Amino acid sequence: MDYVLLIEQLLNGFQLGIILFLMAAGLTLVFGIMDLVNLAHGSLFMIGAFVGGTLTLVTDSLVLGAVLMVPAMFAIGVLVETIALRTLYRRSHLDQVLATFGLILFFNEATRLIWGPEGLAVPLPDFLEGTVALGAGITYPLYRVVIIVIGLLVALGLYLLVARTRFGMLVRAGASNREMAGALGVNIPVLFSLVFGIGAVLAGLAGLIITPITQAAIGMGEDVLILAFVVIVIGGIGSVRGAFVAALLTGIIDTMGRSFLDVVLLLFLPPNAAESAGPALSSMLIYILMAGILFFRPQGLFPPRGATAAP
Amino acid sequence: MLEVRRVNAFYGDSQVLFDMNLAVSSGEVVTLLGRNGMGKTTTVRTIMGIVRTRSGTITLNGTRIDHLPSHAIARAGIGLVPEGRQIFPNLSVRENLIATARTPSRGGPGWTFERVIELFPAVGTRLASAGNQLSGGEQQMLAIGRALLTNPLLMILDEATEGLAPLVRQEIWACLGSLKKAGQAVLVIDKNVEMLAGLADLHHIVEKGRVVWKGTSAELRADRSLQLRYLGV
Amino acid sequence: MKSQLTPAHAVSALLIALCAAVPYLASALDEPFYVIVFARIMIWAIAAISLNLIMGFGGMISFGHAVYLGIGGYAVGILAFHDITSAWIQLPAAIGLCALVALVFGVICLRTRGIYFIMITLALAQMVFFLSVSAERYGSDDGLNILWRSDFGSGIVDLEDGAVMYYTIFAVLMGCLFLQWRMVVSRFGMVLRASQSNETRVQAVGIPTYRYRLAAFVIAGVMCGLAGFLQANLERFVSPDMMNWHRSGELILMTVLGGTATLFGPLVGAVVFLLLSEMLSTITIHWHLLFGPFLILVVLFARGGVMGLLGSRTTRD
Amino acid sequence: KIGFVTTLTTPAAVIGRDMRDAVELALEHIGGRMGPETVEVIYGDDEFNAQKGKQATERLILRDDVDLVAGYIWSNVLLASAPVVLSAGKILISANAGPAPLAGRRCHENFFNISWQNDQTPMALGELLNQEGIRSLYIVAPNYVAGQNMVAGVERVFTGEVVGKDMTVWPSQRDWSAELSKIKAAGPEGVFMFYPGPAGPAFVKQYQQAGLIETIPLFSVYTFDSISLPLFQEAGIEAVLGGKMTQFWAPDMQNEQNRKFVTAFQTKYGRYPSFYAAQSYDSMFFIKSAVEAVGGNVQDVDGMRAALRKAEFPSVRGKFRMGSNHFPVQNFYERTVVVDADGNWTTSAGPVVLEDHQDPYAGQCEMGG
Amino acid sequence: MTERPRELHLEARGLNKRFGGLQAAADLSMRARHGEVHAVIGPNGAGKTTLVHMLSGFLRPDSGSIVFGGDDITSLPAPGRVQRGLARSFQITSVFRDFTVLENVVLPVQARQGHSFRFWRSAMRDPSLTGPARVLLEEVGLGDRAATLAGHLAHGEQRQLEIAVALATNPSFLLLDEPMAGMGPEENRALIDFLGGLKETHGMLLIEHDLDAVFALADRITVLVYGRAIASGRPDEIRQNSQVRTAYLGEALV
Ligand SMILES: Nc1ncnc2c1ncn2[C@@H]1O[C@H](COP(=O)(O)OP(=O)(O)OP(=O)(O)O)[C@@H](O)[C@H]1O
Ligand SMILES: Nc1ncnc2c1ncn2[C@@H]1O[C@H](COP(=O)(O)OP(=O)(O)OP(=O)(O)O)[C@@H](O)[C@H]1O
Ligand SMILES: [Mg+2]
Ligand SMILES: [Mg+2]
Repeated sequence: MDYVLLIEQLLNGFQLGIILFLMAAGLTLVFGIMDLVNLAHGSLFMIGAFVGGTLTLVTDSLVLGAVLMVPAMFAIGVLVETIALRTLYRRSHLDQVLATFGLILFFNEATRLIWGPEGLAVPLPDFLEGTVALGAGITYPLYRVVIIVIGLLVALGLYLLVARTRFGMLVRAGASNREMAGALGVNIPVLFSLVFGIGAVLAGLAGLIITPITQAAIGMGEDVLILAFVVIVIGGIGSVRGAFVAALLTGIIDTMGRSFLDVVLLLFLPPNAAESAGPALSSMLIYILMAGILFFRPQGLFPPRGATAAP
Repeated sequence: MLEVRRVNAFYGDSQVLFDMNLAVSSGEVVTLLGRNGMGKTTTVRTIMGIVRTRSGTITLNGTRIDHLPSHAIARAGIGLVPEGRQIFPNLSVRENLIATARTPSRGGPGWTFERVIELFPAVGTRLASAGNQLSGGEQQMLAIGRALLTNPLLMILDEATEGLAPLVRQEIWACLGSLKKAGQAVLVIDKNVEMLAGLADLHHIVEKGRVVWKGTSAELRADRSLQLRYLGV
Repeated sequence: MKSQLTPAHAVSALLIALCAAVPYLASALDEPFYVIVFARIMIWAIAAISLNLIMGFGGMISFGHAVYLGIGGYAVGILAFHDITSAWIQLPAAIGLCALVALVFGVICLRTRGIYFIMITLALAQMVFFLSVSAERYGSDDGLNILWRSDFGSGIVDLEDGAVMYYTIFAVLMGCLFLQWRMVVSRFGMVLRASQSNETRVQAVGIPTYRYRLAAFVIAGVMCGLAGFLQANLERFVSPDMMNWHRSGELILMTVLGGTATLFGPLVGAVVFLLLSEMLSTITIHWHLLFGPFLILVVLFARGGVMGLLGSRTTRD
Repeated sequence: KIGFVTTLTTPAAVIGRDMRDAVELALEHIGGRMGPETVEVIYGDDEFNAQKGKQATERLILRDDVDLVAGYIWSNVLLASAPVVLSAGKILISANAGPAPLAGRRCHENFFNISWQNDQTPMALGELLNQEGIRSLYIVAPNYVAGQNMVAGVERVFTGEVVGKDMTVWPSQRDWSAELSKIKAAGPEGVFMFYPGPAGPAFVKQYQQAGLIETIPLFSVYTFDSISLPLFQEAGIEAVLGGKMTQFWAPDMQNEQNRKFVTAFQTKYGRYPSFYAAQSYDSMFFIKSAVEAVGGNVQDVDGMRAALRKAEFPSVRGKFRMGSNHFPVQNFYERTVVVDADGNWTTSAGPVVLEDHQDPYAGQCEMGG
Repeated sequence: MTERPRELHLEARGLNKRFGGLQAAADLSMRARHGEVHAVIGPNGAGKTTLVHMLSGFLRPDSGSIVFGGDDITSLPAPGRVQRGLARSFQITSVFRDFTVLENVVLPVQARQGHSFRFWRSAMRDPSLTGPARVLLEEVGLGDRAATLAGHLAHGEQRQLEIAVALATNPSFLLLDEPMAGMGPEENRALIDFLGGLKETHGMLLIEHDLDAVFALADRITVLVYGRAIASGRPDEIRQNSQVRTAYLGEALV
């Protein structure tokens, strides 16, 4: 096999993984740690793309747009949390599903009203255009390299925040036993708003970052959301490290499936069958991956601490 | 310091506390005694703002706290060792201790991580384990340590010796004794009347959500019929 | 034990009466369209009931439940495609296939709990979904048109007759409601509900929970497959979309909207969900702007869905 | 009363909007009347979903009691909905979707298509590729029926070698990094891609970012239209200028009806009409011709059908006729992306690639009556 | 119900269990006889609950075997052990919080009647289930709480329910993990009497920190420290054992 292609595909998978990670990281904070099933996390991805995209177009700079998007998304996140979700923490997951589904409908329609059905295209600044040579005959789009770098930095920062700081401890404490954390002096409502805001920023960042590649479209977050759920489940819920590993794994496997599955299938199947089985199988691949991992490790790759205690 | 006056509290429609009265002065060790299901824990939960009063007032050092949210009450200076331990299962033992730690508001040395470990060496050996991997007794010690580290004005211990080995239980009584000596105010709920009588300044017997008797250790010891009637001892 | 008459009961009774009367009302008011609307609603209600059985009473939140709608439907579609229209072949095929698939999926899924369960059911359903998308022979994602409805022979149940079709669905719905009720209050239901709240404890009293949960999973799969069978017949059309994850999501939504772990919640949920979208969507194409907040308000102000709002607690005989 | 089913919600609503705008424009131009009757058009939203489309159709037939149904962007929606209309004995006119079954085995006397059969445009493109001398081709298309049809159409006519083919997940996949890397590695002389709606510009953008647009020419059907070109222009992807495709129509086709249509559309909506709009506009005049032929007696389905078969109405594409299977027999032109006088990007019709072309399924159609 | 051998001994043979670096059971052997109360005491974290988990089938020992009534049950899953008559209670209260008190007890009663694949008859209207359940609730002193939701009981009442649930499976051998914890003095005494009465017909493994209860009930005591049995014998032997006193009892209780 062509090693240039192989490496390029690995990079592609890596880059997809990074986007998934940004989504999954927010989810794992909000769902894994605060135990809130937020289907509207996908909407935040979309809103990030539209709001960030608009800011980019207004300021005529992607960098400025991204910088301005951070406080904007944070504010939106906190607002959504305060208005709609705050009282839902103590409710069942199913109630949360229903309410946040309502949010999805609302946000999608609101976005359509504000930006129109055609979505939003965000140009890439000239200095991010083009490809870079990575040596050994590999050239790779510069912007995708930038995505990978940003994602790695965010991953590191987030890991430190959650695992190493008191903030992270308090969030985890509040999530596992709200009442008790409150009785020990933790201001849970404020803390959770903060976390939700951070989750919103991460989702928004993912949305904006991908927009110069895919453009912003209404409902763009929903399929990504499912993938992000797959990721956090594979990684082990509540684990930022798990989300990172699983996101990369998912990204790479998905990409590898899309690139090489047809070739592999040709080894076993007649061309006709391979041609029709290929796309089906490659779309199933990550689900097969997830089912397989859960079958052997029902708690994901990095089970959250405390989940394995004796009954 | 803490004053609970004519507090009524409900779970849904069923009233659990009826004109509950209670006071703890600084430096005092005060108990709540009573049989199962009489409302001791509910009193504590009401003080902490987890259960809301329907009427009556609760003040801490003269300021009303009954309408504050839980976390504000805790920050006002109450440290809770809850019934049933309530360790954070997903935090390590070390994190359980330091996550909610606060420096003493009065200044002075107060409780530090090191001092708590010294008090409970068994906890000290498991610092990296997840909270819920500890044995029942270890969790109990952890819960006490966690409350101490908030350096409260008033400690509330709700059945803090449940499930502890006799040796450890003795240690906790000793610890309470030294807390008392250090001038720490304590509100304690426990089944062990014998020990409490040797330790506390003032006792309250709770029956069906009311304080039906209040008195000193000597008075409590003296009145066998009282003990039999309300405590089944 | 005690059965008080709550508004929830009244509303449920009224709904059932309404379902029974729709064909007459529709022809009286000259609104034939609503016959199909209600037939469709009832089919969704059957599927939602089946989901409620495992999700509401057993704590198994399946995010792939629509897969049985699809399997039940395709059993009809594919057999009809091969000119086998006899219901006596199609129906057993649908039921058998759903039971088999549910059994296999159950064995895999029941190793996991909580969100892991949710996601693994989704994953398995997605596999079947993509399988159907790639089945070029059977129309891929264009689906299959069904020219003739299932033929029960002998002319007693002639599904080609609209009214017969309607009342067949109605009868199945009533049957499923009844079955759900009996199952929930029976010993089996006790075990199922107990496992939801504390599975370790159930095992500690000597009950191997796994087989009960698995049995419930299979029963729910078959019941939902029945809904798929009916849907294929009603619509004369099957497509992979029947088992798209959106459909599974909608099933969950309907059940929760109506009230999980209540007997009539799924029916109420299906009616409210589908009728309201039907009505709102004729008012404005931006109806999601109203429907979304409506769902949120239901959650915020009505614990336990619409049934909760009407004063029904979870079912206990 | 005419029912018109299209997509009004979901991202695909951009197409639905163009179609509806065109229908409204047509109604304006005919003064809201067909023969003696006033026309009312009731829109149904298929929500980009076959089931929902079918339900919308039922609503139109059963509740709104329309006399005739038109519209339909998506093949699967049309296939699911067609039996509803046809079994009610009413006439159905597709303004876009042209799936093979309805052109062939399952053709119906009351079904008409006013756009094209799915295979035709890509066949024309295959021919164009041959004419351009492309000998090795890489194909990327979404894995759904229309996508498969497009690919099949190209492959049927293209005489060179297909060196690679990727069928991607529809409609969710929006990032083609893996496919682009494969294309780069395969090094074909040309790439054929098909992505309707907003996915198209995204693909081209990535194609450019991957540095491919200068080296490997990109061919497409349907992708460069007046819906996507403003997006290209906004994003500054100049590389699409000069891009070639095939189609039965272009905004600058010179006939009276088209000039009227395009100018009016531009004045009213401030943008170029897409081919979806053109077809929808045509469909109204098509219906009008039939209604007038039966003197407004729309119950006379036989009469209407006969008139529709004649297809005597002014079409924006100039001349065409109805084939035996009720699909158009028409010319397909080369179409190039150009800058118009005002600096807007649009497409311009070139030479005929396929003349009076009939789809390959017509032979399978045995229409009763 | 199957006929059980009259003499049901529970025996642990060389059990080992590690949690990461921590040895929670180290070559642990013991034998509890039918008709006796065998107490296990030891400092917190000694591995007592772990032992119960292993004996009841909730944890698999790393090595060693468990024999009950003459059969090796090491690989038998938890429900199977209960069906053979080996029931347990939980140190950390584990009842069905959203069931009523009565329902909590009906479930184990139905479990002992065999399989629950009965789909028709209403369980709560079946006197063969509710009858024994109510009797049992009276016995443990929760008779008037039958209709309350278990989650709404006070802590001590939940502890009583916990025992009732274990007893409702009609066990021949009981594994009791700190049954007295959280109960008031009076309830405590009642429970001691109650368990004392069961002694005739049941075997019992009792884990308890309440030494009054231990010395009142136990016929035999094993002392665990760091997963190891450091002493085993009659109560008076244990009381005198100096090793036990330094490790566990302390000076208060001599
Ligand atoms: N969440 C609740 N909902 C309804 N009733 C409750 C709830 N919690 C406790 N109760 C009831 O309130 C009463 C008092 O309970 P509380 O827990 O305060 O008792 P307690 O004195 O602490 O008893 P114990 O010594 O057993 O811990 C009991 O009758 C109990 O059943
Ligand atoms: N799942 C687990 N993972 C890791 N360590 C565990 C686990 N379960 C128990 N342990 C550890 O094993 C040791 C024995 O625990 P166990 O619960 O058996 O103690 P115990 O004797 O019952 O104590 P107590 O009297 O306090 O209840 C403890 O140190 C505990 O922290
Ligand atoms: Mg209490
Ligand atoms: Mg223990």
